[in-house]
Amino acid sequence: MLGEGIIKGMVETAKNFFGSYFSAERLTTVEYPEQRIAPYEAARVFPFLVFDSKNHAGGTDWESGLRCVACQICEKECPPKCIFIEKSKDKKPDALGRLQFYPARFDIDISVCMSCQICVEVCPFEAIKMDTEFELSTEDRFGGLLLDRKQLAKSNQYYHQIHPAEATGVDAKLAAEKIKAHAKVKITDEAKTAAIAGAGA
Amino acid sequence: MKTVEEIKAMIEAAVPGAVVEIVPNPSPSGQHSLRLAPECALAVAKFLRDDAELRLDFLSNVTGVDWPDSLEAVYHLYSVEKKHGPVVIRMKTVNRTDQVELPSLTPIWRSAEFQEREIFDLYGIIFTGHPDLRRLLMWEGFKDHPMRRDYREPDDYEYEPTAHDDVLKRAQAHQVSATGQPIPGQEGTEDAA
Amino acid sequence: MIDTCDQIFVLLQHWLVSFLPAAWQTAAGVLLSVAAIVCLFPALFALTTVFERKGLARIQNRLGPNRVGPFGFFQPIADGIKSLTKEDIVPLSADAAVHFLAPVLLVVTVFMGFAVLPMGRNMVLVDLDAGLLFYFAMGASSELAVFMAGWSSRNKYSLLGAMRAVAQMISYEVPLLLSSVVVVMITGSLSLTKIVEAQNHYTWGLPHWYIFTPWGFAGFLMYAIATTAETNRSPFDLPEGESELVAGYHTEYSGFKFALFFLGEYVAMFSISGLGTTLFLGGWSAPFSFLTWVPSWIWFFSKLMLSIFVFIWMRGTLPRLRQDQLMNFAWKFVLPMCLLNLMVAGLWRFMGDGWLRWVVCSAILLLAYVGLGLGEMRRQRLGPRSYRYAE
Amino acid sequence: MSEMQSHSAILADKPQGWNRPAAIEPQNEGELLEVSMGPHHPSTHGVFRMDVALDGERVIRLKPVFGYLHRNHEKLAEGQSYLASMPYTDRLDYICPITNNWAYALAVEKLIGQEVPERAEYLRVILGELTRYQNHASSIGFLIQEMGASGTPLMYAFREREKILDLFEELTGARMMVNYMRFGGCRVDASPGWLDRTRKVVAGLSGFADEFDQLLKSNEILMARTQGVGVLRPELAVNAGVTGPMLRASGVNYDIRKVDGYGIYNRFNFRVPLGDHGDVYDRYMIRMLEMRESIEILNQALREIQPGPVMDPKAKIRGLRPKPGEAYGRIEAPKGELGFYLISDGGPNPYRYRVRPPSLINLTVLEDMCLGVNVADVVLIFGSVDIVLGEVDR
Repeated sequence: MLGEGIIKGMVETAKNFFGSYFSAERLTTVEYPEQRIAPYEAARVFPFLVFDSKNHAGGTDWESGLRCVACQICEKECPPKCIFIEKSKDKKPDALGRLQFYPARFDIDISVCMSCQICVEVCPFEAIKMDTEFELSTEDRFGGLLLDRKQLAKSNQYYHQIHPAEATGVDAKLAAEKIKAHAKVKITDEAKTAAIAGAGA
Repeated sequence: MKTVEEIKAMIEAAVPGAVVEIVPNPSPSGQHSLRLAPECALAVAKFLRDDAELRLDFLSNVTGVDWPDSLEAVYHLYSVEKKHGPVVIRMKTVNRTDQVELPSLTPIWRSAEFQEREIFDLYGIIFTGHPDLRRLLMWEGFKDHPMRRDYREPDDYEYEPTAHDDVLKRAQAHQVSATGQPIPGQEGTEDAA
Repeated sequence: MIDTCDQIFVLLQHWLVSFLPAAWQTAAGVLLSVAAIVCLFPALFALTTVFERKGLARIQNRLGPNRVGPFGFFQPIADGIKSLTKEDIVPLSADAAVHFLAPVLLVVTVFMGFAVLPMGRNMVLVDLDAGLLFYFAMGASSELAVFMAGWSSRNKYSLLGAMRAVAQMISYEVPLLLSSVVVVMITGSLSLTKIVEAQNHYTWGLPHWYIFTPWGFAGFLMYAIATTAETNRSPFDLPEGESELVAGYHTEYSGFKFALFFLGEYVAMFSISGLGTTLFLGGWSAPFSFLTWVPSWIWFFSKLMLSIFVFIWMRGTLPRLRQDQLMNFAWKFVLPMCLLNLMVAGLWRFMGDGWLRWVVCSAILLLAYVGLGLGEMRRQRLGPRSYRYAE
Repeated sequence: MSEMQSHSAILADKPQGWNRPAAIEPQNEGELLEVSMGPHHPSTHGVFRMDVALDGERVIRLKPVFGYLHRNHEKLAEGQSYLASMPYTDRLDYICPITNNWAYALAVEKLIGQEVPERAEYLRVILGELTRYQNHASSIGFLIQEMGASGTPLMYAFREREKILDLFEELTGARMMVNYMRFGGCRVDASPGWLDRTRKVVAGLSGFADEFDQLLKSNEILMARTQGVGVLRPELAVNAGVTGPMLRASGVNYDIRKVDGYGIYNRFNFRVPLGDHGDVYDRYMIRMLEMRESIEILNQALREIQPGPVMDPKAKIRGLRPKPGEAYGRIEAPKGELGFYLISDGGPNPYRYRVRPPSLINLTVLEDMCLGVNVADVVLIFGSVDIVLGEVDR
C-alpha cells in the first residue's frame, strides 16, 4: 500500500546489487571458457565404445580390444535411432578369447543422439558407456557429427578416469565373468583335448 | 466409488434406451470401461455429470484410438466434488473410412474442446456438435491423419546422416527427384567401404 | 585556483574563441559549446549503457558485459560498430521519408533542451529568461517524433506503441509542468540560472535546495514520476513494452536509426534529469557549504548520474503498469497532487518564516497523499490478501 | 467445500453453451485491428500463436493456434519399446522432466502391476517436489518478466533453480533431460552425500521464498496489474478440465497428491492452499504458497528416507511385454494433472500411448479469460497459465 511495497522491492534489489559483489552464493556465474566446473561423475554427454588395451599387447590397438560384439541391441533400443551397426562377416577373439562377431561399422550420429543413456543400460557386454566430453562442435554438420567406431573407441583407462566408481564396478563384474568363462573354457578345452586325444587314440 | 456394473445399471435406469456395454480390462490396473452407443452418448454424459451420486464433473482425458476395424474415442472421467474416479467411457465409429462421426461431448465438458479437435486432427473422427472443429496441431490444408496406423510419412523430412536401409533409399530417391542431386556425403561410397 | 577549476570550460572556450576576429567570436563561442554538448552527451550515453547493463546485471546477480575491453567498458564501441554496419531495413509499405525523419527529429529536439540547462556556474549555452518554457516546448515536440516513427512503420505493434506513447507523454506533460510551476512560483523566475542561484544559499552548512521543503519534496516526487513516464522508462515503459508490443514504436527500426532512437531516449533521460537537478536539487550547487570548493560542474554531473542510477534501479525492480492504470495514475493521482502542491506552495509563500508553515504544509500534503492513495487502492479493490488451506 | 457444492448445484441447470466464451461487442466504430501474436513474439513462451482482434487495445477475439512444436510424440512412442519412450517424456514439459518421468512410470506400473521399493518412492517424492519448487519459482519469474520487470525475479528464480539442477545433474547425470525413473523404481541410487547436499539446498529454499515475497508480494504495481485480472470462475475451471495451481487459485480443492495419494504422498503432512478470487494474483500467490508446502514435504521426506533398494529386482527393463489391457496413470505435475494412458496389445510397443498434457488443457479457458481485457493483460494471463510448449504441442 502507498508505495512501501515498491520501496521494499527496491531495498531487496539493492541488497542483491551489493550482495553480488560480496557473496558467492548470489553471484553464481562461472565464466565458462576460462573457468570450468569439473563434471559430475554421473554426467553423461555422448556414448563411446570401450576397448580393453590391457589384455592386448599393443595397448593402443583399439580395433581388437573393442568389447562390442555387434549384437545390435543398442541399435534397436536407441530411441532416436542414431546408432548404425554393421555386423562383421568373420569372427575375432574377444577379451575373453572367445570368438565373437565385431562391428564392421559402428556409427553414432551425435547430432541426433539425445544422451539418454539407454544404450548403456541395455548393453549386456559393458561395451558402450557415456562420455563427459561436451565440446564437440564442428563446422561440418554432416560429416563432423557422425562418429565412426575409430572416433568412438576410448580405452578402459579413459573410462576409469571419467567415471572411476562405475568403472571399478564394471571391471569387477567383468573379471568375475571372465573367471566363470575361463572355468567353462577350461572344461570345454579339457573336453576338447580329451576328444582330440580320444580321436587320436 | 461404484463399480462399472453399478454405473451401467444406474445409466440404464436413468436414461431410457441407453445402450451400454462393459469393456473389461484384464490388466492389473482394473480400469474397466463402458462402451456407449453414439446415439445415446450425450444424454448419458449429461447424466454422469449431473447425477448427485456420481457427479463426474471433471473430464480429464480424451484419447483417440485407431483399431483395425474402427476408430474409438476414450473419455476418462473424474469427480472433483466427490473425489473419485476414473470412470472410463468409450465410443466406437462404424468403420475407419466413411462413417467416422461421433457425438461431441464438448457441450457437456468444455475440456474436451481441444482434445476432440486433436483427435479430429490426428485420427479423423468427426465430432458432431463440436463448436469449433478445426485441426489443432497440423496446419490447415493438411491432408490425412498422422496418428492413424496406416499413415505413411512423407519423404521430404530433413535429411539425417545416419539414415540407412529403406529410409535412406527413400530419402535418396526424394532428394534426386526434388533437386536432381544426390545427398551430399551419402552417394553410396561409405556403404561400399 | 579553485575558481579556475570551476570555470575551466568557460575559460577554455574564451581562450579558443579569442583567436578569432571579434565579429565571429559570439557565433564561434556558441558553436563550440554546441559541439561540446553534442560530443559530451553521446559519450555519457555510451558510458551509461555499460553502467546500466552492468548495474542491472548486478541487481539480477549476473556479471554483465565483461568481454570487450577492460571490464567490458568498450562494449558501446562494439555496439556502435555493430549498429553502424547493420543493414538499414525500411519496410516496403512504410512511409520512407517519415520513417527516416522520425529518429532525426527525436535526437534534434532532445539535444535542443540542453541549450538552457546550466551545467555549472556560468556554464549555460543560452541564458533565456523563459528557459523553462523553452525546455518544455522542446521536450513536447519529441512526442511528434515518436508518433512519426510508429505511424510510418506500418506495423501494428508500432502503431499501438506510438498511440500509447502519445497518450502517455501528453498525459504526463501536465503533471510535469505543474510540478515545475511550484519552483517558478517560489523563485519568481522562469530562468533556470536564476532558479539555481535561488537555491545556492546555506543555513548551518546545509543548502536551500527546494527538495528540502514540503512542497519541493512533493514536487520532486511528482516530477520524478512524470519524467519516468515522459522518458518511457520502467515502470512506465509501455510504448516499448517488449512483452506485449515486441519493441513498440521502434519495432521496424534497425541499424543506425535504431541506435538513434536509443541515443535519443538516453539523452532525453539526461536532459530531463538535468532539469530536475536544476529545479529541485540545487543544480550545480554543492550539498554542503564546506564543499563549495569542488567545481560546480562536478556537482551537476554527479547529481545527474545519481538520478540515472535511480532510473536503472527502478528498472531493475519494478514491473510495468497497464495503459489505463497509467492514465488513471496521471489524472487521478499525480495531477490532483500537483494541483494541491501548487496551493501548498502559495501557502508556504504567504505564511512567512517559522516552523508553523512546515507543519501545516507537510500535514496537508501527507494527508492528501495517504487519502488519495488509499482511496484509489480501495476503489480498485487492491490490497494484500490472505489465503485458506485445505488439509 | 461449500463453494464446490454450490457450484455443482448450479451446474445442473446451466443454459446451453454456458461454458463457451461470451461474445464481446466492440465499443468503437470501424475495423478491428487484427494482430497475430506469435509464433515469434517475445512473450509467448516459445512458438505459440494467438490470433487477436483488438478494438483499441481491448481484446475482442482471441484464438490460440498450436502445433508449431508438434513432433507427434505419441506416434513416436507407438513405434518403440516402453523403455525407449522414457527419455522422450523428459522433453514434454522440459522444465519439470522428473514429474513427466514419474507420470509415465506410474502409468506403466499400473499397466503391469509393478510395485516400487520404498526408497525409490522417497526419491521420487524428493525429486518431484524439488521440481515443483523450481517450476513454480521460474514460472513466477516468467510471469513478472512479462509484466516488464527486466527479468530480475526470473534471474533470482534461476539462481535457485541452478542449485536444484545441480542436484539433478549429480544424481541423474543431466540437468534437464534426466531420464531417471524406471518401471519399478529409479535408475540410480542417491548417495548419502547427495542427500546431505539436498538437505543443505532445501534449508536455503525458504529463504529464497522470503526474498521473493519481499520483492513482489506487496508491490503495488504488481497488485494493480494482477488483482482482478483474468478471473476464472470455479465452475468453469472444473468444467474445462483446468488443473493444478490454476484450479486451486479458483478455490477448488483438488490436488491429486491428496485425492489419489499416489506414491507415498499420504504419508506426508502438507496443506493445499486455495485462492478465493481466481485471478492472476491468486495464481501467483498459490504458486508461492505451494512452494512453501513443497519445502515442508521435502523436509519430511529427507528426514524419513531409509536405505534400501531403489529398483525392484524382479522389474524388467528391456523387452517389457505387458499383457493386453490398458491403464491411465496420473500425477499432480507442477502444471496440473499429467496423465499417461496406455493400451497394450501384448506386444513390445504400446498400442496406444496418450499424454494428457496439463498445459494444453489449461489453455482451453485462455479465450474466456482474455476477452474484453487490455492487450497487455493477455500476455499476463497467458503467463499465469504457466505452459511449456513442448507439452502443449507434443
